[in-house]
Parts: sequence; C-alpha cells; structure tokens
Amino acid sequence: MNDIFKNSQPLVEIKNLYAGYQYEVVLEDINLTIEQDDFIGLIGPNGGGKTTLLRVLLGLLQPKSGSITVMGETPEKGRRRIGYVPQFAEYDAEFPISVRDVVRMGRLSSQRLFKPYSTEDDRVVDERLDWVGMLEYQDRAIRELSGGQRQRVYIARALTTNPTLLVLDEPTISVDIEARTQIYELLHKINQDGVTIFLVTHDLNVISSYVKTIGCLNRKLHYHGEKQITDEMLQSTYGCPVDLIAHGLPHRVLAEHKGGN
Amino acid sequence: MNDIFKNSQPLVEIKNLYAGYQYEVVLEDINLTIEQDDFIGLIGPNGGGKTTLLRVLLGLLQPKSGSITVMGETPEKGRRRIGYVPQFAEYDAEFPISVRDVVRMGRLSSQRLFKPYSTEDDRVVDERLDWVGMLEYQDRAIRELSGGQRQRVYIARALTTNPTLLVLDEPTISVDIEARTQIYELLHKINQDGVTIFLVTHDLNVISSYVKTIGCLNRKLHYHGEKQITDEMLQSTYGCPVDLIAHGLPHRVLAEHKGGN
Amino acid sequence: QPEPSQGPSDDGRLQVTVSILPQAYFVERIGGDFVAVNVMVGPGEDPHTYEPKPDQMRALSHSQLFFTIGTEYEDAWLPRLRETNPQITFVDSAAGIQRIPLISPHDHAGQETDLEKTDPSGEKGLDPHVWLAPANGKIIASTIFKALQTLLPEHADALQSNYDALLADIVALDEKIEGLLSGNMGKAFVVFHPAWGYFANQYQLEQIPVQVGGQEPSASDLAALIATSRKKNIRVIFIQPTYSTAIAQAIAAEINAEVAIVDPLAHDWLNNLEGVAEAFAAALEK
Amino acid sequence: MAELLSYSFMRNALIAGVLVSLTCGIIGTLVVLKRMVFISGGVAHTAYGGVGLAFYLGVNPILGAVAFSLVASFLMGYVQRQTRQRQDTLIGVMWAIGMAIGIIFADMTPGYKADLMSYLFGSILAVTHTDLWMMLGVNLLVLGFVILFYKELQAVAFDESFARVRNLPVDLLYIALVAMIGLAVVMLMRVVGLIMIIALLTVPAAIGSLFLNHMKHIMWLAMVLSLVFTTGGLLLSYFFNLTSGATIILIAGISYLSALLIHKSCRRCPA
Amino acid sequence: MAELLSYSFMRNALIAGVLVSLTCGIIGTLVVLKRMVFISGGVAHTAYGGVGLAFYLGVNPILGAVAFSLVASFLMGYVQRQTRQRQDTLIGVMWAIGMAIGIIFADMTPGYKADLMSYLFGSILAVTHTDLWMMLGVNLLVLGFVILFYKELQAVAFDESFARVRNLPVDLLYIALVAMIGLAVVMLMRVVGLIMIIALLTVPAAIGSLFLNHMKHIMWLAMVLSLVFTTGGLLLSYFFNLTSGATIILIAGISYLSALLIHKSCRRCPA
Ligand SMILES: Nc1ncnc2c1ncn2[C@@H]1O[C@H](COP(=O)(O)OP(=O)(O)OP(=O)(O)O)[C@@H](O)[C@H]1O
Ligand SMILES: Nc1ncnc2c1ncn2[C@@H]1O[C@H](COP(=O)(O)OP(=O)(O)OP(=O)(O)O)[C@@H](O)[C@H]1O
Ligand SMILES: [Mg+2]
Ligand SMILES: [Mg+2]
Ligand SMILES: [Zn+2]
Repeated sequence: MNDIFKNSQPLVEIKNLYAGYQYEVVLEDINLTIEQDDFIGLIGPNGGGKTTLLRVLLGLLQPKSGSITVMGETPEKGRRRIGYVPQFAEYDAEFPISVRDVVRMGRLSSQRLFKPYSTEDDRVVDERLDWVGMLEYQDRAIRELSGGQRQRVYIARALTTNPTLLVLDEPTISVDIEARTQIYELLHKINQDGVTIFLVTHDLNVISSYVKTIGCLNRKLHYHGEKQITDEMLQSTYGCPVDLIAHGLPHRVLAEHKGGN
Repeated sequence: MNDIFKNSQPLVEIKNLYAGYQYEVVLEDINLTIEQDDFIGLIGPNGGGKTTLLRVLLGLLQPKSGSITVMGETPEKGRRRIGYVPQFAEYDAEFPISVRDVVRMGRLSSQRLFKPYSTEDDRVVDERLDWVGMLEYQDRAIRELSGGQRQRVYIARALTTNPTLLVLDEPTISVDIEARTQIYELLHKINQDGVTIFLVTHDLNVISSYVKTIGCLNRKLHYHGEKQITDEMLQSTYGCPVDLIAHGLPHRVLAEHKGGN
Repeated sequence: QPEPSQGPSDDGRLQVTVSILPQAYFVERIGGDFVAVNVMVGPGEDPHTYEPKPDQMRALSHSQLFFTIGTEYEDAWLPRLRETNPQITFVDSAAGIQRIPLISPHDHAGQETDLEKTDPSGEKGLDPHVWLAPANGKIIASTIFKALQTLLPEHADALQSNYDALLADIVALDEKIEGLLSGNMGKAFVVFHPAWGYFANQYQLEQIPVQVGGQEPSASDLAALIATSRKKNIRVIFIQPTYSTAIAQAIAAEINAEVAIVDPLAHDWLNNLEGVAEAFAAALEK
Repeated sequence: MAELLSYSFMRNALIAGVLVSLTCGIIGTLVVLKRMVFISGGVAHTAYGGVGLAFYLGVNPILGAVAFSLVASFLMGYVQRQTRQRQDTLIGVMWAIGMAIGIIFADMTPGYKADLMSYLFGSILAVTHTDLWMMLGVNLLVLGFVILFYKELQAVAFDESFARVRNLPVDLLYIALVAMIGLAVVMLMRVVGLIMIIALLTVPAAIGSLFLNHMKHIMWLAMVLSLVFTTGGLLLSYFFNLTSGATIILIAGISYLSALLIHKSCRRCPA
Repeated sequence: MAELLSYSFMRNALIAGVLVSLTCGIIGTLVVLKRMVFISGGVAHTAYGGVGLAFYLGVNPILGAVAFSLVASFLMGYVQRQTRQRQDTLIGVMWAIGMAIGIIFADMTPGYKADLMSYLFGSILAVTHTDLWMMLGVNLLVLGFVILFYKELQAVAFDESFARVRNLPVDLLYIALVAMIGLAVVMLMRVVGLIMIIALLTVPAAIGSLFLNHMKHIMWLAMVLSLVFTTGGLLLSYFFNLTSGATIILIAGISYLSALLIHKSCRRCPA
C-alpha cells in the first residue's frame, strides 16, 4: 500500500531511551526496533508506560536521554507517516463536526496547507469509512454518536493518512465484539498490504490471534520479538501467578490461534 | 453485606420503557426485571443503548414513556443505593484531588450533609482501596495516574457506597489483564456477599466466566434471563454471522466457564 | 450632496450643537428663539459608556454650527463627528482664552510648583474647564455671539440685545462673587476633580485637587494631601455629582471635614456659579 | 424608512452593521467553538495597557492598543502552548495586568489625559468613512485567513494533538487566530463599542451551534443573525430613541434566550 | 512605617487587604478549579444592570447591584443546568445583557446619576469602617459556607454526575456557590475595584494549583499569597507613589509569571 520506504532499514529505532514526566521517570533504558511489515502487540500493566512510549514515538513528549529515530528522521519529522489512534480521544465531544469531516482530517498535512480537498481525498475517505462500517453515518455529527461509533471514526481517520506505520493505543475500547473483530481483521489485512502496525492492547485474545511480535512493557521493555505469549512472559511482566491472569483464557487458545484468523 | 432490602421484590422493574434523546428514540419497549443477587451482563453493539439504559436507571435521563422503579422507588430516590462506575469518567482530569479523597466521595450522601467523615468512613475507604490494589497510591493526585489506575479508583469509589446494586458501564476499559481479573474476582465475591451487579461489557470472556444472567440490548432487549450465550442470541443481537463474532472465543469456553471460577 | 439642513425637524430655527450643558445656556441666551440647541453630553451622561443617541445624531445632521470647548470626551468623539458631518462649521467657543496649566496636588504638597510635571507647553497639560469663571464667560459669550451673528445676519439686532443683556448679567455676577470672596483671598479649598482652576485664578484662591490629572491619587498623594489640608485647616471637600464620593469621604473622615457637592456642568451657568461661590465662601469662612 | 436613509450617519451605521456581521459571524463561530469567548474580552482590556503606554510616549493611542493586543495574543498563545495552563486563568491574569499597566503609565504621564477608557468605546452611529474602509480591510483579512485555512482551523479547533501529529503548524495557526481576534476586536470596538463586539461575537454563533451540526453552516447563520440584530437594533433604537449599542445587544440577548427555549422544546434538534 | 500607620486610611487599607485575602483565597480556589473565572466578571457586569435599574427606580444602587447579581447567579446556574450550554457563552451573553439593561435604564432616568461606572471601580485607599464591617460579614458567610460544605463542594467541583447519583443537592450547591461568588464580588468591588478582585481571585489560586495537589492546601496558599500581594502592593505604592490597586495587580501578575517559569524548570513539581 505504501512503498515510500521499502529498504531494509527498520522503521523505528529506539536506543537506551529514558523518558517520563516531571514527577517520575516512566520509561527506563528502552531499546526497541520496529521492522517493516511487523504487527507488534504491546502489553503491560496499567501505568507501565505504554501511552508514554507512544507519545515519545510521536514526538509529543521529549525523551530525557537516549535516541529515537522514526524512518531515519526525528519523531517530529517521521511522524507524518504515522497514523495515530489515541487512547483517550482528546477531542471536544460537543464540537459540531460531521463524521466525514473528521475522517477527512487524515488527509491534511503541512505540505498542502493551501490546497482544497481533492476527489482522490474523497475516494479515500469513502473507502476508509466503509472499512470501519461508518459510511452510512458519514453526515452524522460526531456529537451524536455512541462511544464505540466514535472510536471507529478515529480509526478511520488514522487509516486515511495512508500510514507506513499505524500506531493504536487500545483502539477497541468500547467497540463491540462484532466491530472489534472487523477492525482487527482490517488491521490484519492492512498489515498484509504492507503497513506496519504497533498496537497497545490489554486483549490477549487479539494478541494471540493477529499479532506477529509481542512486547511487554512495565517501565522496562521485558520481552520483545517473541511470537507467542508464554507463562513466564506474563509472569515477569505482570509479576503475578499466571493462572490468575489467564483465567478465562485457556492457554490452548493462545497456541491455536497464533498468527491465523 | 447489605440487607436493607431482603424481601422478594425485584430490585429494578422496568416496564414498556421508551427513552432516547431529542434526535431519536434509542430504547424501545424495554421490559427488564433485576432480581436480588443477580449478576447481569449486558452486551450489545455500539449505539445499542446500553449507556442510555443506565442513565435512565440512575435517574439522569427521563424516560419518554413507560415505568421504572428502583427498589420500589423512583430512580431519583432509589439511586442512593446504587453504586455507579461511568463509561467515560466525567471528571476533570486536571483537578487537584488525591485518590483517597475521590474514593471517600462514595461516603457522601444527602443525609449527612453537615457531618464530617468518620473513622468508619476511613476504614471502608482503606478496605476498598486495598480491594482494587490502589492503597499504596492513596495520596497520589488523580491527575498523576494512568488511565487504568484511574479506572480502578472509580470502581473503588462505587464500592465505597456499599451499594445494594452495583452498575458498571464497561468498567475495565484500559485496565490491564491482571487488574481486570482481580476486579472481576472482586465483583464475583461482592456478588456472593449479596450485592446485585449490573455490568455492561463487550468482553464475552467475562460474560461466560462470571455472569449469572445475560441481556442483549440493541434498541430492544433481545434476550434476558438466559444463563448461557448461544449462537442464536449473538446472531439476533448483532445481526451477523456468529463465527465472525465468536472468533478467538471458542464456544466450548463459554460452556466450560459458565458461572464458575 | 448637501446634507439635509432643511430636514423634517427643521422649523426655521438655526440648529446648533454644543458639547456640554453650560454652552447651551450661552447659546440659548444669545440666540433666543432663533436657535434650537442640541447637547451632546447631557446631564449625568457616563463618559465611559457614552454613546450618542439617534436623536442627537439626527439633530447633529441638521446642525450648521457646532460649538466645541475642549472637554475630555471631545478627543475621542470630535474627529468622527467632524468627518460624518462635513456641513457643520466647528467653532471653538473657548477661543481666545489664555489656558492655564492643570494643577496637581504635588504643587501644594511640595510648596514649590513642580512645573516639569505639569508640562505647560504641551496641550495635554492644560486645564480644559475654561467655562468656570465669569471672566472667561465673557469671552465665550462673545465668541458664540459672533458665530451666531454670521449665520443669522437677518436677526442681528435681536442677537445684539440678547448679547448685551447676557454680558450685563455676567458683570453683575462677577461683582457679586467678588463681594462674596474678597475676604478670603489666598485661601485654599479642596476639590475632588480639578475643575475650578480658572475660578480660583480669577478670585485669587488656591485650588487643591484630590485627583492627579484625572486619575485616582496614590497612597502617598493622599498622605501629602491630608498633611496639606490639616495645615491649611480645610473644612470642606468639594466633589462633583458624577463622581464617586468614596475617596473624598475617606479624606474628609481623616481631617474631620465635610463633603459638599458643586456641579461644574450645570445647565444654568449663571445661577450655578453664584451658588458655587456661596458654597466656597461658606467653606472658607469656617 | 426613506427619511432614515437620507441621513449619512444612518447609512454609515447600516453599512457598518453589515461589515461587523461578517467578521463577527466568522470569528465568533471560531471563538465560541474553541471556547475563546473571553480571549476577545481579555485582548480588548489588555489593549488598555497599550493606550496608557502610548499616552506616556506621546504616540497615537490606537497604535498602542493594536500593538499591545497583538503582543497579548502572541504571549497568550505562547504561554499556553508552553505550560498547558488553563485558558481562563491566563486570560484573567493578562486582563488584569494589561489594565494595571495602562493605569500606571497613565499615572506617570504628566498633565491632563483625555479619559483613557473612551478609547475602548465607540458608537455605531458615529462611524466615519475611514472607519468603514478600515473595517472592510479587517473583513478581507479575516475572510482571507479563514477561507485559506478553513480545514486546518477546523482540525486544530477540534483535535489539536492530531493536528500536531499531522505536522500542521498548530502553534502558528493558534497564534494567528488569536491575533486575528485581537485585531478584529480592537478595530471594531473603536467603531461600535466593546460590549457590543463581545455580544456580537458570542450570541449569533451560540445560537447557530444550538441548531446546526457543521462549523460552516454555523458561520453562515451567525453572519445572518448578526445582520438581523444590528439592523433590527438600529431601526428600533432610531424609532424609540434608545442607545443603539445597548438596543442591539438587548435584541441579541433576547433572541439567545428564545433560542434556548425553542431548542429545549424541539424534538428534532441536535443535542 | 510608623508614619504610615498613623493614617487611618492606611490602617483601613491594610485591614481591608487581610479581609479581601481570606475571601479571595477561598472563593478564588473554587473559581479557578471549577473554571469559573469569568463568572465573577460576568456577575459583576450584570450587577451594572441592577445599578441602572436602581437609579431608574430611585433606590440604593448597591441594593440593585446585589439583587441583580443574585438573580444572575440563579439564572446562570439554572439555565446551565437546563440546557448544558457552554459556560463561557452564557456568561458572555449575561454580561452583555446586564450592561445593556444598565445603560438603557440609566438613559431613561432623567437628571444626574453619580457616575455609574464608579460602581464597578473602587479604591482600597477609600475603605471606610462600614466597608470593613461589611467585608467581615461577607468573610464570615463565605468561610461558614465553605467549611460546612467543603467535602460536597469538592465532590461537585470534581465530578458532578457522581454527586448527583449520590443525591447531593448539586444544583443547590452550584447556585449557592455562584451566589457566594456574586455577593463577594459585588461587595468587594465597591471597596477595592473590579479588576483587582478578578486578579486576586485568579492569580493566587492559579499559582497554588501549579504546585499543590490538594484543594485545601491550595486554599491556604492562595490566602497567604493574596495577603502578600495586597500588603506588598500597598507598601510599594506608598513608597514609590503609584496607584495602589494597579500596583497590587502588577505584583500579582509578575508573581504568576515567575511561578510559571519556576514550575517549568522544576522537576519535582506535579503536572
Ligand atoms: N501527565 C502526566 N504527568 C505525570 N505522570 C504521568 C502523566 N501521565 C502518566 N503519568 C504516569 O506515568 C506512568 C505511565 O503512564 P502511562 O499512561 O504511560 O501508562 P500506560 O501503560 O499507558 O497505562 P494504561 O494501561 O493504564 O493506559 C503512570 O505511573 C502514570 O501515573
Ligand atoms: N447525548 C446524545 N444525544 C443524542 N444522541 C445520543 C446521545 N448519546 C448517545 N446518543 C445516541 O444514542 C444511541 C445509543 O447510545 P449509547 O451511548 O446508549 O450506546 P451504547 O450501547 O452505550 O454504545 P457503546 O457500546 O458504543 O458505548 C447511539 O445511536 C447514539 O448515537
Ligand atoms: Mg495508556
Ligand atoms: Mg456506552
Ligand atoms: Zn473635567
């Protein structure tokens, strides 16, 4: 889908990264390489620093030390090829704007400040709206949607940017099971079309079914690159007995669905 | 735990209820009875009206027609015995307030307007904070917590009200797997102690593992009272092929875990 | 196109607009029935939210003559009124009056006059309250008389006799005030807003203002003022009706004086000045 | 009616009404949607500091006002970017500091000063041709800015952090918007008065956002409503001899309250 | 220093500073945290309408001001409850309507009106004993209200819908709070001037919320800071011969900007 960057260089390289807020260091000595065509699932406990890592990746938060390159550039530059679905939408829920206008924002960029939207833009917007099943709602105001409907609109907006790398921070929060499955199927398809995906989630079902590589973040990056969740991984990340974690989620399922659909 | 209401009368009775917003009717002809000691899981697609139903139940939205009683009273009165965890927290994320103060709010009521908090209040707050694993964060400001940590604080606050009925609107959004399991175990325990629980969720694993009765809401209440999710239930609620919905969630699991832990 | 000086409200009288009420008195006395006067800042108008009303603007459109006098509000409004009403002849009714520098309380507090501060060379440092002295009243009357005479040549005789009558009244007023105040030469009175500089000049009194160039006094200004007032044995503090009395009350409480109202903008200029002179005389004799 | 148009002050006032309506409809919509109502008030009062400084330096007070309001816009934009402070607090502080600076400079200026406050007030009945040309200029500037950057402004107003990730010049756009508001407010308040500007910025857009779901539509409705308010207010004030500015505001205010009532009893309206 | 205290106007001013600081610290914290900075401004300007009406009816203008500001508080609270309109829009509209009513009534009143605007401006140097007693009364009222309902006010400020489900009298508390703000603002502005009130309501609490994480602590710090600003400003203005109100505000403003800088370079401070 996107071949601007089809050499063997990794998309993202993070080396010895420390980052955090004024009050505390949240990320310690992170080393992470995101290769092309990967589908990374990032898990980790609450407060583990997942959102913080994404903010650094998107150039919204300056690291305290260490280096980070996004497609060979600084995050501020490289992020133009990243599509982003935030964890908590930072938008104004009362803003009078239609679904279509929100999704079309994905077509904005600093390069085309003075140009109006093109018919090509409209085609892409239609397509993405269709993908997330919101085409029929395109003229509805965003303030009249339910939580899950809004979330789908945000995913459509991120897809509209034709990203090389798609970053999603728990994107299926309040999305129902049907839509959730559709969305993951969609991510799977996009990924096969050549978009690298970096997904933060708490949903181990998803991890086991769609994800190619797994990272576990709890201040430090505990695992990265494994293709399967093992008991030890969970144990060392979450630091608690695995049978509790895996309750309701038989290990068999993990193995069975790995990488398939 | 709470025996104010130990006769055989149902906790909530909803009859021929229509409700919605100025733009559209969202709930049509809802009939629902919540019996004591039940643990209801409410599923349904996005925009199905789950949050709307809760708002009616809590007296925050007036129904258009039909009747609703909460513990024999109007929702405005009966809600004092309901503990509530909202879908999207409506609080001000920047507000300078400690975790402990937030949880202690659960002890407020119109009856004790002029009385300060008691040591009994403090004991309850300690206990609830411990239950959700946030006791060590009690003096942290809420604005310094991660999304999932905040969610746990909200659950603790709802529990602090010693509710007869606990209503949760997708409470484990951005809560990690460990905490999620802990929270559901907690709900299970509370339920066994005599608190009725009404849970909105998209998580079928939870439904199959903990819930006693299931409701499926998509404008109309399609099923209510069944103890097990069947293919037909999902199909008629979501209106799509079941194998897609149940993807990553083998039916065997549903049966296996029903009602137990 | 020529502006409608013969508009619907035109009843044959000459339409004249003035800035403030005392000017209206002069114009009415001299013009008699031949003029209709339109006042821009009416009684008790609030200069902060001052907005001309449709009636005033309509009257302005019919006016041929506008007597200015150089008050505060004119700075902001005259340029606009001038531009929207090109048919009007603007006449400065204060023309020919020797303007004095505006006094600030420091002049008294420090005993020696601080002339740099009052900046007598600049327009801004000059006292606009020219109409508040009988001597200046004569000059204003003559300016207004000449302007009306040019526009109403057919009524020259009537105007002349009106003017003479007014002048006689002013001379009588002057004598009366002279009589009232001659025993108090060199004495000081305290006013909130420094409007009475010309009056003080003419009758050799000393004006001590509370306001500094139209601004609230600072704490040290107040302290100095209180010291001066005590020394000069001030018993009355004069304010004008459109100002808040709070500061004046505070000083009065401090020096055991009372607060009295004198109005610099009253319509009946002649009787008002006489009343003010009586109030000053009463205060100075205490 | 013909009589009314025979007066050039009325003709000017009606034209001024049209020009004010354009700016207020467009800028007002952005102001209401991005919740910047008080930025306009804050900028205007900060301008007072500039008037005071101009008096002190002996230059044209309008220059001082424009300079200060532009500086205030930049500062407000910059400080908010840098500290993520609450807007209302920042504006409150700027507001107060601006006024304080004005008063202190005026204090330090020797001699008599024409009432400083009058530089913040104007009247739609005393609009001159120069004013009209100046307003036309501001209108063209505002129109050009909004037409050129409509989609970006919408994106920034709706979701800043997404706009930032898309590498849109978010800070620049924000500051330009505040500067545009500042310029419009300072220019217009000289002409039609400060309270009228704030009312005309707020009310029409607020009514629009009650009933419409698209920023563009709200802008259109807001322009039409401002026009109705200014024209209606002018006519009423003419026939009943009331202060024009206050009459225009009263009509706007009553319309807003009626709109709230209508909206409440309307089943087909958006939330 | 002793010389300074020998003037009763200075003594009164210093006492007034203390009394203002108490109210401003407590109410200001609630105002800043609940983002109601402009409610205070809005209420004060609405009061102008009351002054105009009082002039028209020939009653005491302060009565009119208090009545209008209380009515405005109730209306503001009620309309917002009922329609969930944006606060800033509502306030902007009230603000403008209040002023417009004031102007129109004043217009219709024949004869002299003591400068209407002076009801919005005061001077800390002209505080009388009556004023001091009145301020003490307002202080006691505010203190009593906040001490009695501290936990409920915190709950309502933080999360209204939870407070509602707990059956707390949310609407009543909100309206009472706005009324308290209105009363405090109207009473104090007569004494120390409107811009000083808004600055003292905003700045100390804003500085407090930069560094502290608890509402109660912010209230304490805000009271101390107001006291420092008023006393410091008074002394400075005395020794350098500046306008007192403006000096107090300037000190507050400079402190706020310094606090922002310190906060930015501070690694141990909360977000
Ligand atoms: N703005 C902030 N200022 C200070 N600390 C913060 C801020 N945001 C987050 N933190 C802290 O940083 C840590 C990591 O937060 P982060 O949001 O990155 O976690 P997360 O892994 O995304 O958690 P979750 O799964 O709950 O979303 C937490 O301990 C949190 O308290
Ligand atoms: N404030 C509102 N005004 C108008 N319509 C609304 C409002 N809130 C929700 N709706 C509409 O009501 C319907 C039901 O919304 P509701 O939030 O109850 O769904 P839900 O079942 O909770 O969905 P989700 O799983 O996404 O949270 C949706 O179609 C939505 O568009
Ligand atoms: Mg997160
Ligand atoms: Mg919902
Ligand atoms: Zn004067």
